[in-house]
This record gives sequence, C-alpha cells and structure tokens, in this order.
Amino acid sequence: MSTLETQAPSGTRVITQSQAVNEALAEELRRDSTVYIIGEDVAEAGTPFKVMSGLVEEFGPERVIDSPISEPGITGLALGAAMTGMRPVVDIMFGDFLTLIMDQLVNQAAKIRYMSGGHFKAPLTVRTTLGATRRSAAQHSQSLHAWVAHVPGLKVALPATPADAKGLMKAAIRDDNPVVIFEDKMNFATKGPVPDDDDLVLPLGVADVKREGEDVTIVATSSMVYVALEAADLLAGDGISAEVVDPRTLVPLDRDGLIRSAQKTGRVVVVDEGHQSYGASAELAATIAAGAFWELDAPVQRAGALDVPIPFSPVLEDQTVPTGESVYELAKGLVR
Amino acid sequence: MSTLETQAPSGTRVITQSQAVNEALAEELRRDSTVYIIGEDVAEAGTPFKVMSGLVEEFGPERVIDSPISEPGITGLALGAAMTGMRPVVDIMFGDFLTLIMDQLVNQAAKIRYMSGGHFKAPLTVRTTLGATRRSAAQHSQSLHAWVAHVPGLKVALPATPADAKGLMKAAIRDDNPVVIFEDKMNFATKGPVPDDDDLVLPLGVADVKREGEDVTIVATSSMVYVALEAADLLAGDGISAEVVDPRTLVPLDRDGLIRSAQKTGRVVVVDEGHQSYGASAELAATIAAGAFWELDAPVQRAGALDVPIPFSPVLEDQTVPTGESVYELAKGLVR
Amino acid sequence: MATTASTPLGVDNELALRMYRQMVRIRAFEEAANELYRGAKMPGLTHLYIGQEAVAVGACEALRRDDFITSTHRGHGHCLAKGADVNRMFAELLGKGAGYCRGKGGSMHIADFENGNLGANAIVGGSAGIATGAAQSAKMRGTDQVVVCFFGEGALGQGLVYEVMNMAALWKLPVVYLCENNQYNEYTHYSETTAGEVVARAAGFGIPGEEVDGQDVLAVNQCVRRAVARGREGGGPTFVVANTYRFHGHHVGDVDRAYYRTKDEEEDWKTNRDPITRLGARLVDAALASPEQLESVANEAREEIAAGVRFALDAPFPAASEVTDDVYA
Amino acid sequence: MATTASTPLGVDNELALRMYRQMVRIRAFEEAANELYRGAKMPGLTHLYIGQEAVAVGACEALRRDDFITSTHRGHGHCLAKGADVNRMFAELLGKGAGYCRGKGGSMHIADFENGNLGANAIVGGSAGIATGAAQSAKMRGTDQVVVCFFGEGALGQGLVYEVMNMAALWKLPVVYLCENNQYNEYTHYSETTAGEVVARAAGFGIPGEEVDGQDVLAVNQCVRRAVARGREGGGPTFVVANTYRFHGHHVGDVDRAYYRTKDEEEDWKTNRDPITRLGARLVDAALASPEQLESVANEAREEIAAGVRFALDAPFPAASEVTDDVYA
Ligand SMILES: Cc1ncc(C[n+]2csc(CCOP(=O)(O)OP(=O)(O)O)c2C)c(N)n1
Ligand SMILES: Cc1ncc(C[n+]2csc(CCOP(=O)(O)OP(=O)(O)O)c2C)c(N)n1
Ligand SMILES: [Mg+2]
Ligand SMILES: [Mg+2]
Repeated sequence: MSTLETQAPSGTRVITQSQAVNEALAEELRRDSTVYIIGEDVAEAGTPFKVMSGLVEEFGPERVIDSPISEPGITGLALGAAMTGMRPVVDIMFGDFLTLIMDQLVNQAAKIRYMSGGHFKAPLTVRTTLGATRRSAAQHSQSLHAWVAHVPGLKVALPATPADAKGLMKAAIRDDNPVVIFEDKMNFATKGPVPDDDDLVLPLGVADVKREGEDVTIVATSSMVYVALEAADLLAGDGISAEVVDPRTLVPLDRDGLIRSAQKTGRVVVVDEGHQSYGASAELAATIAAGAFWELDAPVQRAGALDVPIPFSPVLEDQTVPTGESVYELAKGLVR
Repeated sequence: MSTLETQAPSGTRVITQSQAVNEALAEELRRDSTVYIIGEDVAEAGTPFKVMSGLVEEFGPERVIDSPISEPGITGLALGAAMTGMRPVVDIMFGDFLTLIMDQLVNQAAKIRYMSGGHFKAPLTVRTTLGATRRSAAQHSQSLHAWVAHVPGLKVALPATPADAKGLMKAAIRDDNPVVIFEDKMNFATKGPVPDDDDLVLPLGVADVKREGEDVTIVATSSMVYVALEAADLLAGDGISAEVVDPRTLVPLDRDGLIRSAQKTGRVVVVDEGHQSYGASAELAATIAAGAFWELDAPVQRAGALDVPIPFSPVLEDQTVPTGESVYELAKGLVR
Repeated sequence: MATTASTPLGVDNELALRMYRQMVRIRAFEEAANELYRGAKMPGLTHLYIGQEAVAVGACEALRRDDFITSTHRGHGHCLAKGADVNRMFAELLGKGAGYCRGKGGSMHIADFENGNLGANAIVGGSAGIATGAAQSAKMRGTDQVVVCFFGEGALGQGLVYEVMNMAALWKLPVVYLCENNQYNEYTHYSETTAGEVVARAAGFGIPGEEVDGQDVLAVNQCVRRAVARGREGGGPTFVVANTYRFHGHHVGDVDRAYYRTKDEEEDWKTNRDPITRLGARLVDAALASPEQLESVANEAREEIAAGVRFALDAPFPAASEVTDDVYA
Repeated sequence: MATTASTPLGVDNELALRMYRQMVRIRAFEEAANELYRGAKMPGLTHLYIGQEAVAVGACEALRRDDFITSTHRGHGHCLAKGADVNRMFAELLGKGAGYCRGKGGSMHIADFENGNLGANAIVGGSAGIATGAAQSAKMRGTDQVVVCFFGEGALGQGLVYEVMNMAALWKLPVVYLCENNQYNEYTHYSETTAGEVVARAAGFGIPGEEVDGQDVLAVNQCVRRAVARGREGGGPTFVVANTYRFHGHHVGDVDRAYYRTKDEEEDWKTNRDPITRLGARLVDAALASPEQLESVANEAREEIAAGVRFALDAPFPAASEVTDDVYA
C-alpha cells in the first residue's frame, strides 16, 4: 500500500501526521481507561509542537499529565505504573533527551519481563522525535533510534506517513512491551490519506513497499522515505526504476521483506537519518548484504547523517542529512 | 605484533590485564599532574576488581577520588574539569551504568568541541567494562560499546590483551578528546607480555592482526579475540588457515585494515560481544561487505551476543555469548 | 494488626512474635546463602541482609499483601518479609527453573508478583521510579494500595531519587521512601559520600522525614505504619531513614574488610545492636516468650531453610532453549 | 569593585552605572534578536532574556574575568554580562563564520572562552556538572576561581543538579548555583512542577540557600558577591534563588500566551518590576545620573547593537566544507 498520495482515496481522509498522532492517542485514551499520557507541557500546551492539542480538554489532567522536567523520573514512574496495570504513554519532547532515560528504559523497562521470568510486563509507549534541519543544533537534532533498537526487550517504530503514524501509535499503545516510537519533527505538518477506521492498528514488524520498482531498492526509514521517493523520481527520469521499502519498525525487523526486494533488484541503497557509523543503516545493510549475497550485483550503499554533531548554521546543517539528490547519485552509481 | 604469548619475549614482562591498566594509570598520574581519577570505590578499595590497588597510596585522595554513587554527576564534573585544564579519568564500575551517563557523555562531552567551534576541548577518559558470563545477570553483563561508537566526537577503545590495555589506556588519557575504554571484566586476570616501556602509547585507529591466516578472516573485538583464536585453532585442525584481526578501536576504525584482510581471504566472520542486532558487528560487517564486495566468496557472517537480556542461570547465560566452538562452526560453514 | 498500647511491647503480641520469627527466618536464609556461596554451589555473588532484618520486617509488617514494595541488590530480606516462599527463592539464587524468575533473575532480580514485590534491582536507586509509578498507578486505579521503596543510603547519590520524590510530593502519591542507612556504600563510609543530614534530604521537596533505629523492629514498624497510614489516606509520601548495619561484607566475597572498617565497630554492632537478640530479650522480659520458645522458633526456621536449600539443590536447571523465552510478552 | 556603604545605593557608583548600562545592552540585544527572528533573518528559534537582566548582570558583576559561568538555552544575557562581544554574538545567532562558535553552536550553545563562559546549554540542567567540575578544577589547579552556574527553576526537575550539589558540598567547591525562578517551565507554572519551597532545595545537601529579588540588580549583586566570597575563601557552594520573570514568550515564536498566563500578570511585571526602570529611578533619585544621561546610555547601546546586527548580517556563512572540522581535537 502506498500511502503517500495527498488526494484522499475513498474511505480515507487527508490529514497531517500531527493530527494522525493526535487521533491515535485520543482513540486509545477513549477505548482504554488504563491509557494515560505523561510528559512536559503535554496538557494545556498540547506539547510544544501542538500534537496533543485538545486531549487534556477531553480527558482531563489526570490522564494527560504535565510533568516536571524529569525525563528519567517520568520514565521510571511510567514503568512502575505499567507493571501494575496501566498503559502509559511517555512523551519525551526531543529524541536527544533519550540520553537521560536510557537507564530506566534499558536497564529497567526492557529487562523487567525477562528478569522476572515472564511474571511482569511493561506495556509502555515512549513517544519521541528524531530528525535534523530545524536549525536546532547539536542537542536538539539527533536520531538515536539505533541505540534503542540494539536493546532486546524494546520495540522500535519509525512512522513515515500519517497513516503509519496513526497505525503504529495505536499498535504501540496496545502492545504489551515497551515500544519507542520516533516521529520526525520535520513531518508534523506532512499530509497523507488515513483510513477512516478507529481500529487502524498496524502490525509491528511488517515492511511497507512505498513504491515498486525493478532496478534498485532504496530502503528508507522515517522521513528518509520522502528523500527516497524524491531520488526515485530522479532515477525514473534516467529510466531507472527504483523500489522504495520502508521497514516501519526496526524491532521487530522484517528482514525477509528487505532481502526479498534486494534479491529482486540486485542493488540496494539504505537511507536512515541516524549517524551513519554504527547506525541503523549498518544493521539493515549487513542484513541485506548477507541475506541477498548471491543476488547482489553491487555493494550495498549506505546514506546516514554525516558523522558530526549536527551544526547550527544552515549551510553546515544542510550538509549533514541525505537528500533526494545525494541518494539519487548513490543509487545511480550502483546501476551505472 | 601478536601479543598473546604468556611467555615473555625479551624486553617484555608477562603481567595481567589488571596490572597493565594499573601501570598505565600510575605512569600517567606520575607524568602529568593534571591527570586524576574519579569514581566509586577507586581509592582505598582500588575498585571492586582491585584494578587500582596502590594508586591512592601513591597519589593521594586528591587525585584518586572516591565519589558518591552518582555516575551522571561525576561524568559532568569530569567534563567541566577537562574543559578547564585537567585530564580526568572517570571510572564507571560496570558498562551497564553507561545508561546513566549518556546525557553527559553524548550531549555534553562529545559535542562541546564542535558546538564551540573548536574553542573547547574535553580530554576526558571514561574507563568501564563489558562482557557477560560472570553470572551477574541482565544489569551487570552488557556490552554497550556500539552506542558510544555511534556518537561523533567520542572515541572508543576495546583492548583485548594486557599490552593493548596498557597502550590504549595511555593513549586515551593523552588524547584531547573524550575516549571511552571498555575492559572485559572476565579478562582482568588474563596474562600477556607487555613491553618494558613507560611510554607505551598505542595509536588509536590501527587494527592489529592477532594471528595471520589465508582462508578466512575472523574480525574480533575485546575478549572475543580469545574466542576467535580458539576458533582459529580448531579450524587449523581442519586444515583451514584463519586470520584474526582485532580493530582495537571502533572509533577511529581502521576500515582499510579490515577490508584488506577480507580481500585476502575472501571470507569473513565478525565476532563482538555486544548484542548482535544493531551492534558493532553490523558496522564491521557492513563495512567489509561493501569494501571487499568484489573479493568476497561468501556472505559476511556475524556472531554477537544473543538478542536477549543476559540471564542469570549459567545454563542460560552460556547460550548468549559466542564461543570458540560456535565461531569455528560459522567460519567452517563459509569455507565449506 | 492494630497497635495496642496496652500490650507490653506497645504492639500486638502476635505481631511481635511474628516479627521475631520473620527476622530469624531471614537470618537463617542468609546464613544458608553464604554457605551456598562458600561451597561454590551458588553462581555469582550475593549481598547478605544479616544485621538489617528489623528494617524489612518492621516495614513489611506495616503493609497489606496487596501493597507493593521495591527492593535492592540486598533484597532477600525484603522479599522474605513481604511473604515470599523460601523454596522458590533459593531456587532462584541457584539459577533453577523453579525459581521466582525461572532462573533468569538470580539474587539481584528476585521479584514476587503474588506478594507485591516489584523486584530487587541491581542499579543503585534504580527502583525509585518504579515504586513511585506503582503509587501513581494505585491512585489512578482508585485502590488504596501503598508502596514502600527500599533503598540503601548509597542511592542518595542518584538524581533519580530526587526527581521522583518531587513528583510524589506534587501528586501526593502513596509511597514511603525507606532509606536503609547501613553506613556504607560498598567500601566507603557514607559520610564520605553524603553531604548534609541524611534525614534532611527530602525536606526540600516538601516531604516529611523521620529517622528511626533500624535495629529496633518495633520502632521501625511503628514509624512505617504511620507513614503507610498517611499514604493510604491521601497524605502523600514520607521519607524514613532507618539507621542500621550490615554485619557481613558488601557481598559474600568481601571478607577482608579491615581497610574500610574496624573489627571493633563490627563487634559493637553485632554484640549490642543485633535486632534479633534485642527483640528476643524484650519478648522474654515481657514474658511473651520463653527462651525455649525462641529457640524453637529458630529451629523451625533452620529446618525450613534447610529444606529450601535441598529443594533448590535438587531442582533442575531450566532448559537451555528457555534462553529466548520471555524477552517479549 | 569593593562595596562601599557610604555610596548612596550601597554599592560603588561606577558599578551601579555599569550595571545599568549592561542591563540596557542586554535588553537592546534581545529586542534586536527578536526583530531578526520576526524578519526571518535568524535560523531556528531563540529564548529571550528580557525581564531577567538584573540576574545575569548582578551576578556577573560579582565575578572576575577569569571566573567561570555556565549558561542555559536562555543565555544571551549571561554571555553579554560576562563580557562577550556583541558582533560575535549576533554572528553566532545568524550561523555566520565570525560567530563565537563559527556558526556551529547558534543561540543555544554560545560559549566565550576568553571571558570564562563555558557555554549555553540546550539540555535543561545540563551544565550543572560542567560548572561543578570547573569549580573542582579550580580547586585542584590551586587557583581561586569561582564558578556561577545559571539555571532556570525548571532545572530543579533534573536529578543531575542534586548529584552535583552533593559533591560540591562534600568537597567545598567554589560554585554558586544560581536558580533564576522566572515562574515558568516553558508553558507550565513552576508551582505545578515543583514541590516544597524552591529555596529549600539545597539545604538537604548542607548548602546554604538564599532568596533574592531578581528584579533588583543591586540586591542580586550583593547576594552573589557574598556567595562568591564564600566560595573563593574555601567555604563551599551556595544556592541562590533569584525571583524574576521573562517578559516575552518562552521562545520568540511563543506569542499567544493567554492559555498559560494572563496579560495582567505580564503587565504587572513589566510595569512595576522592570529591573532597568527600577535601577534607573534609583540612579536618578540618588542623583547619580540624570534622565538624559540614562537616555544616552540607551542610545549608545542601541547603536552598538545596530552595528552588531549589521556586522552579523554582512558576515559570510562558513564554508560548507567546515562541517567536518572540530569534531575531534
Ligand atoms: C548505578 C549503580 N552504580 C554503582 C553500582 C555498584 N554498586 C552496587 S551496590 C553499591 C553500593 C550501594 O550502597 P547502598 O545503596 O548504601 O546499599 P548497601 O549495599 O549498603 O545495601 C554500588 C556502588 C550499582 N549497582 N549501580
Ligand atoms: C532535559 C530537557 N528537557 C526538556 C527540554 C525542553 N525545554 C527547553 S527549555 C524548557 C523549560 C525550562 O524551564 P526553566 O529551566 O525554568 O528555564 P526558562 O526557560 O524558564 O528560562 C524545556 C522543558 C530541554 N531542553 N532539556
Ligand atoms: Mg549502604
Ligand atoms: Mg523558568
């Protein structure tokens, strides 16, 4: 299913990613009284990005809770609540602040089920952001999803479209495990068709082919899907047919889906906005390079954020993130 | 240079890894009055692993400082000190506690030089551990070096032998950047020859061939070097000649060194004790798969820790870490 | 379980006797754990609770079964005091499938869902968030459950503790922060790591603090009872500092302790401030029990523990294939 | 810089006039920054210091040039007060190569090595460790430098702050924790996020706390002077809470504020508690300056600022290739 049209096919509405997330949260708050939200400025402010506007008005301050600026603390609280019957959604305003919650997330939430031999569960959703180019500099521009994906016990979702954002958020909330869901903050206003379905729950672990093609596969995560589609358009101009595959979740990872596309096209570029070295792109590339080894006609190429802290100055920042043009060049180099 | 003999070649002494680290710290404390150590139970106790025995006696409690149990705090303090003329060594007792210092390490230490346009430097060493099989369960057995390696601005060293432990520690302390050095806590008592040289400073970013071979390359980090050597012995029994390459530092990474060996043998297994998915092994494998694409005769195989929290029970824990036998099987499968 | 002033010890006689028995059981359990270590029958290390029994027992006897606790690396005492089964505990310590965590947790992660023990924790201070969240959950779910968060004075070094205290105070959550000041952070005296007065640490967050003799189980019980009642009635969190001492090493392998504390100090505590001896003497003085009765309590405990050790030694290890179970729900 | 009781305002006249000028410069700087944003000439967002000028100025005028400060996301005031150059600041705000950080830091990371500003910080509370470490370094290096750690009351939510306070107290480090309570954590009143009394937050760590009117630059200066003297003499850390108010939004884009605070409240602070108006009135009352002189101070400031803006607008961007410079030393 390609969900990138901005014309609404029947049975869908075109809404922004922000609205899609808002709807997902509202619907889950409505259907399950154990769901609640905790975070900084989530209530009256509706988050600084206004993603949660209206929620506190409908659900009250007991279920949409403004917290102190205590990321480790609220994550720990949410875990304790999750272990005792609640389904918290923790809002971590910027993905860069994951640095603060790693102990509670990794040593506690990720492991409690296993360490307790399956006696506890931690149905906890952490909602946060990734992505640069907002001119927010090094501490507000990181894409740290690779860290989370490296930790057994955690699941990781990276929606690229409004429909995926809604469906993955609802799936995350209903999942009995800790799920970290990253939204690209540059995409809050991005529009797309979302099915009219208040039970739009996407399965975690199923890649989505955002565009079909024959000559080269571009595996792209989060907003890099748009970059990949742009590259695919440019490639089409050269008569090269590119397939764009979005894993949608890094954990669980649809390894077969990625390998299948690679086997079909024989050429692969992986695009992910995390830093390139030791990033998610490495796992995706290594998986494909091994899994489609005999079918590959060229080395798997990777495009991640440059291995530098994200700089403030626009002329510098624009160098750090893959673009349609740069991915096009990489892919074209493979096809020759 | 193969440094794995326990017989001392001339000009060397056979000492334990723990002694090697102790010597490195003592020598650097002696030669540079801005060097100091801060951590929990580093002074009179000499760390719970006794790695620092004798240091407080020689250098006093002003330079070997017992701290409160405040990992984020001591990392922050060390950064402030590093920015203003000191060269702190922060002792983080278990690598699992890196979860607590990620903000100070990643958002502060790693970025201060870049964010300040090169005006500040942060000559800070974080000494910590990795490795399982001590029956210490999920919160005391992790190998989280991949997280650190993913962050531009940080360097990462993983010594496997006493000589490397000494040479890399001294290099880390003298480096003007934050360096995180991981010691495998199962190897503190491991012995090896260390050159009689109080200026044993290894360059960061140079891989070391621990054993030369022709048929298959085993890239191994930290104590996995011993696992790789064991596998190489087993392979030799089958007439297969394995080369064991130890990157020694993940950042900077000697990509050329790894690719060169892969090009020579055409077959590669990467062994690293971090969890396999989204771990350091992915970067090493992806780098080699792309860099030696045309010379590879088989897909690059990876062996990391199983993607589960490390369990307590010995029968379970022993399943989680690559062994000589399991690496031997993987490598043999490649050569056929 | 109501406190009756007319009873000789100021608490219900049954309760006093039960607390004696519980302390004795913990002591016997820990001695057996030490033996298992010394006999190389227990994998890894463990942290003994000997000397601190009055804290866990006094506190847990102030709780209902459906109240929660969170525990620490030094957690056997808390676990037993909250009602856990000796067999399943020993089995866990030995990594057996019959253990509370099917062998996956070991000593540092024992949890007991049925009795509201949300788990030991190997991260110092690591459970403060869980405890506070369980309290928030109790409030949100409209139960009147209370949570006791046990931690050592070393955990006062962890910022998390203050973050959650602030929220507990803001939202009047039913949680008791119970700091067991056993004087040492591993091998360092707490005075070298802890500025100011320990009991003052919560006041800045608007949380009342109270200090109690952690070797006096009756005092601990009274104190925690007040704090629990406060929490249950919507009065919010309380900070309790119980001054106590671990008689053994930081962990079972810590046997040469002279470099960080004197034999004299250890002897003083063991001789003059053993919580079991103390309560025993008071029970005898008040004619609530004879020395023979106390001895038989001890014998029963020893038998129960011996049986538990046998159970655990005989129990099978989990199947190797279980290693991949329980990662996800 | 000594305080003289015989001067009409209780401080050196020169100092009073300098503080006036510094506050006016900061105000003008921030107004220009707002204009740059509104004119779409500044990339990203920025957090204005308008209303809080007395805190930065009062504090920094209690410091020597070789003393250190650490700053926050709302850091222009601290930076200017510590002696930074207007041109290089504006250049940084616009991402130009001539900026303090060569365009790599921007508003939230301005640092000024020459004047001891260890940097603004976009992680709330994130610089508390750096400040405390700089103080430890000063002590270890045997200088008598002192550090002022500026942070908003929102940072009291971050555990790190308490961890480092504990160490500062233990080791008597020369650091002043200066909490600027401007009443809001972004869009939430601090009373909804902060339990207990703000000024009491450090007492549990054995650190004296003092509250001061953050709109009175003379009071701030006196208060911080005492704290700095204490630190310099080996007396250890001090916690200072300056009550203040940001006149504008949380950041330049926060213009519709009615949902979290009233216009009346804003007007009250602007009208009755403007630190510049206040000091101006006192200077005139004490005949230390005429209204005309104050006006000419303002004019000079405006000119300096206008020139700085021009400098920055004209300055070139860094070369794209500089993106990979400065990652490692
Ligand atoms: C965050 C963290 N840092 C360090 C350790 C290592 N460690 C284990 S127990 C301990 C001392 C704890 O002291 P305290 O909290 O007083 O508890 P006690 O051992 O005295 O019961 C330390 C430092 C740890 N487990 N977690
Ligand atoms: C750790 C962290 N959490 C959240 C944020 C987002 N944020 C930026 S400023 C701010 C409010 C800070 O309030 P305060 O400390 O009072 O400073 P003020 O803005 O009032 O000057 C928040 C929550 C952040 N930058 N860092
Ligand atoms: Mg203790
Ligand atoms: Mg504020």
